[in-house]
Amino acid sequence: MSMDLLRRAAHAAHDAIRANEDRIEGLDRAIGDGDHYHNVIRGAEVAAKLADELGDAAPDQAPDQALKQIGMKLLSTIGGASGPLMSSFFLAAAKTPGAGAVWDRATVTAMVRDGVAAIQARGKAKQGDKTMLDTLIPVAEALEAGAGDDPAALAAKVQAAAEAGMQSTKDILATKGRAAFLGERAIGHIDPGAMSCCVIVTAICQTVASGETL
Amino acid sequence: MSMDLLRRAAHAAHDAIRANEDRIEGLDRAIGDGDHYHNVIRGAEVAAKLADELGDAAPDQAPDQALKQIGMKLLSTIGGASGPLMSSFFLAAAKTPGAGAVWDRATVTAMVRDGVAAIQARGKAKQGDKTMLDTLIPVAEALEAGAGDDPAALAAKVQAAAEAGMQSTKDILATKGRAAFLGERAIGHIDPGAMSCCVIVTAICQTVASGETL
Amino acid sequence: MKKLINAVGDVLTESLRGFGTAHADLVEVSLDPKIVWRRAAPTRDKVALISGGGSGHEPLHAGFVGHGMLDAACPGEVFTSPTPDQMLAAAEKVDGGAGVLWIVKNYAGDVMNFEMAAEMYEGQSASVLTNDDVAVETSTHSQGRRGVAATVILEKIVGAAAERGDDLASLQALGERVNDASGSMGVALTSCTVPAAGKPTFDVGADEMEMGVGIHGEPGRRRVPLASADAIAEEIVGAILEDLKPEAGAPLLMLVNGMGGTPLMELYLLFDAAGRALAKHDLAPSRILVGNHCTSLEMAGASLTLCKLDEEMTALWDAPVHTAALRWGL
Amino acid sequence: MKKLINAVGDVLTESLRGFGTAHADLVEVSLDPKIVWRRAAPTRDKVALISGGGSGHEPLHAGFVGHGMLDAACPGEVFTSPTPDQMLAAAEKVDGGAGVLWIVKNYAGDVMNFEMAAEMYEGQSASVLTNDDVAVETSTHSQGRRGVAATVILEKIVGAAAERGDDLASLQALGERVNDASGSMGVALTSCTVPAAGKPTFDVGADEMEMGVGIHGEPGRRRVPLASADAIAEEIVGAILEDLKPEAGAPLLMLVNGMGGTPLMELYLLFDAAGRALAKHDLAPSRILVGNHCTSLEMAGASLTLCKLDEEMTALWDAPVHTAALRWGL
Ligand SMILES: Nc1ncnc2c1ncn2[C@@H]1O[C@H](COP(=O)(O)OP(=O)(O)O)[C@@H](O)[C@H]1O
Ligand SMILES: Nc1ncnc2c1ncn2[C@@H]1O[C@H](COP(=O)(O)OP(=O)(O)O)[C@@H](O)[C@H]1O
Ligand SMILES: [Mg+2]
Ligand SMILES: [Mg+2]
Ligand SMILES: [Mg+2]
Ligand SMILES: [Mg+2]
Repeated sequence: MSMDLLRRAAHAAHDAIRANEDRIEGLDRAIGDGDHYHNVIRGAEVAAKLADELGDAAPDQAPDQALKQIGMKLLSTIGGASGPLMSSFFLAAAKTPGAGAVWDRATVTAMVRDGVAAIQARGKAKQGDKTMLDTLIPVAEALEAGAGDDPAALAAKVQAAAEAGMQSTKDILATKGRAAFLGERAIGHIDPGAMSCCVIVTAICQTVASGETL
Repeated sequence: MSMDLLRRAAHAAHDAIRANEDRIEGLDRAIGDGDHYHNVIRGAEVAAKLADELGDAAPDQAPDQALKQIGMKLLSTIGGASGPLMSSFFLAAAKTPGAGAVWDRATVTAMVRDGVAAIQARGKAKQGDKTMLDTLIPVAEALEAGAGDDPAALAAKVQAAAEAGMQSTKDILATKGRAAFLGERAIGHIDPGAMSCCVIVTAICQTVASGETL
Repeated sequence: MKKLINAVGDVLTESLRGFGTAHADLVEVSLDPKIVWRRAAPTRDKVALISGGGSGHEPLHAGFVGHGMLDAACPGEVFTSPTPDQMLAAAEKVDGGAGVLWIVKNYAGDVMNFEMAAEMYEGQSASVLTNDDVAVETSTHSQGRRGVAATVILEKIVGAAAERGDDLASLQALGERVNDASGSMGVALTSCTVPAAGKPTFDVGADEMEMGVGIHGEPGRRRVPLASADAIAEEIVGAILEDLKPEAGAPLLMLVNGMGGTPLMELYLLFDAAGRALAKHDLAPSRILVGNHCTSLEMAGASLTLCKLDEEMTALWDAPVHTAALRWGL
Repeated sequence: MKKLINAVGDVLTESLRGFGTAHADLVEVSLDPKIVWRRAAPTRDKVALISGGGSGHEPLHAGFVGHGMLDAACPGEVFTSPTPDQMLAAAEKVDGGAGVLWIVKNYAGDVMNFEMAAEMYEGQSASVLTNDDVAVETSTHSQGRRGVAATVILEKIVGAAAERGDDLASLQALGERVNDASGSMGVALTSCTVPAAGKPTFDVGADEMEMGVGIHGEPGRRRVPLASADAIAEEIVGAILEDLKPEAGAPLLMLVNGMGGTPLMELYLLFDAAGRALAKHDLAPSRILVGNHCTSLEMAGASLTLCKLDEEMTALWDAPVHTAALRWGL
């Protein structure tokens, strides 16, 4: 069950990133160095492929092992700033207590919390620094806050949190990452990592909302 | 008198080249390497300046000495293919009259003949090779043919010969100079050296026609 | 996009393979993971210098692998930090028992990937960061300055010290000394095109330039009207001197670095202008390097770097070096 | 026009002065007339090698002045042959009593200016012409082929022979041998802008390239659709081999030469492609040089040169050289 969710989530993320190529790519050209889309799609591709392989080989494997393998694969595939950060998310989530068992709502919520904390630990950024964390911290909070909601309502809330977090990066200075070098010139552009994370979160929410009983 | 003619001819040539910058420049960009205008204007500038200096210093100096000095100056100033060729014209023409001869019509005609022959000797090109010679050989011939005409009529004939010669380079292959490397692609463009020589000849003809009693 | 390439996905592999063949006397190359290391590695009891970063800055870093500079280089995707597995594989090839010094340009991606590699590496290692770009004002953010062309100087000087047998801690300290003594600033006349993106990273008008640009085709701090080489040199030299504050007459290494699309004729002209700009401050370069060393794909533009030399640094700069891109005394 | 320059009329002077300062250990520079010569010149009883040509091809020729290559170089205006007075002044500086060998690229202007200098020179001299560009079909005209990047190879090999004491006639013969053994062809992805002209010499569409281009921003023989590095390498290698007809397995020097605006990443990739193209003919390079050596201002593009080496030529290629742009063994 968890393995299957992981697999569908990976594919949903992959498809969504690809569908948003122009938006993501353009943002990193504007306030970064133009590679973010290519880094993330490279990661999404190997993650989807690896999830398939793992799912086929051992459909009942403990999902924390799969998460760890995906994390390591992302680490050696993405590169740049997003590689270690996204990888850290998976490596940390794999260690969250219960991640090896069947994933219930509480476990997933804890995994996201731990994953986001790992990104913070690795990149030493905080909310408002104009990074992917501006999308991910509100997502983690929305998951905790919506503990009692039905899946569709929760998905909608999480999606809204991601969207709002992503939008919040638009009109602020960057204090971490490449965009920080631009000073004032970064204002008016959404952070590319915040955008790609929002796209991924939204895709996963839709997967969940469309019938998944988490 | 001759020194004065030389001086006015040099200035007329200089002014005319400058006035035709775009046409000359564009042609060498199209079928050469883009420097012909700059080479010729550099030469015209030093020639006009040197003619002034020589004229001021010794208004009655034998003009063959002046021609020789101008030829040497052009040799160290123009460079490229046109430098040695144009310089050869002056160095040869300086030798034509014999020491101290008067510049009458016959002398000038012989000087042009010898100058053009020197260009041929140096560059080993013949009429129809799509070079400056396609302008200059007809000019030399027109001078000889018009030996009996009055100055204005002669000037008109020489000018027409230059113009026709220059135009004749348009629809032929180049077999000498840089344009030769282009093969068929040179067809449809007038040769830049043929153009600049036509501009100079025309300017000098107009100087002569406007009252000079050669 | 106009590039001499085949499929976009094969650019790095094919270019690296070509580099390996062209310099087979000096280096070995692995294509997966991508690493370039000295043919003679490991050098027993010598600290191994490993650098790396996104590709597109050639000859940095692979062109500086060889005697007297790096032991290995890890090229990432274009403008994308390499990954820890590359760094670990490189360390395994070149660690001669005296440990590894990671030389890292200060970008979030490079820092984090090298950090993870260092955490995972079982041998001894230390790292040194370059952050010489004075165009970046540090006050507004916590990212710190970018590492740019001074990285070449650091790799040369620390490389020479490693060759003479300095230990890991001394090399790290020396690296920090070189970095602290260096400042750089760049200008771009055109943008550049990341192969995978297929279009220029930024647009810049025919009469404009980007002042304070980095080496990733990222926009600079200011878009300004195109200026003369003299004006550019004065602005850049002024900014660097304000940062480095050398004493009048102090020995300085000057690096005039092309961004990839600017011909030597202009680089020497800019060097001439920079010399005049320096002279106004009663300074003159005691060591000089002019050329394409830390580039940004095919970008037209250049950067100036000054490094305050002491006697030891001068001697280490002069020491023999034999790499694909820098060679003397051997 | 986007260039790192001051006044257009000062480009050459300032660039040359910068070159002279940057390489003051190697060369002396005169700005009027413009010449660059070895600091140690003249070398007694050694034939002096003098080359020259229009500027805009840097590092050719000034970058190749030094031990084992040229004794002097005469830079003309951009893309304009230098003048006889420069050549005579250079000869006076470097003729060590064994005569002067003029190394001339086959262009009408270069040929005539060097010819006039030779006629005016009172010492002993001889000349050797390079005409390696196989893109130019000789059948239609009497101009002959252009001299391009093989000039670098000739200057290196003949320079090494001069250093070992060969006499003028032998050096001229060797030069002709190197030239006859060499073929080149180039491709341009963009045009270039002569500073005085201020606009690109030709226009080329975003999906087009010029095949068989020279080194003066002159249009090539054919405007063709942009092609892959593999297709370009195959066409060029095919054209050169058709001209040189080397036996399978014959030792070859391959020079992958950038036109000025193409980054090293692409040059190494093109070298990789050229290696594959050669392999189809059972050939492989025995000596390799990749880089910007004979450029065309900031043009994007590259040329390939092959030179059939014999044992003597190989040894002379390998001999020590110490110039601004090429250095090994010293
Ligand atoms: N220290 C950091 N903490 C969190 N996120 C960061 C940090 N630095 C960069 N990022 C994120 O990484 C994104 C850029 O990723 P990417 O373009 O793949 O790498 P690079 O910046 O190395 O080119 C930024 O948009 C930002 O969201
Ligand atoms: N062998 C030759 N004989 C006569 N004229 C020539 C010859 N070669 C070139 N030219 C002339 O020189 C002109 C080009 O001069 P220029 O552009 O100044 O020199 P370059 O070709 O060296 O750049 C050509 O247009 C042609 O008229
Ligand atoms: Mg990026
Ligand atoms: Mg020309
Ligand atoms: Mg990047
Ligand atoms: Mg020319």
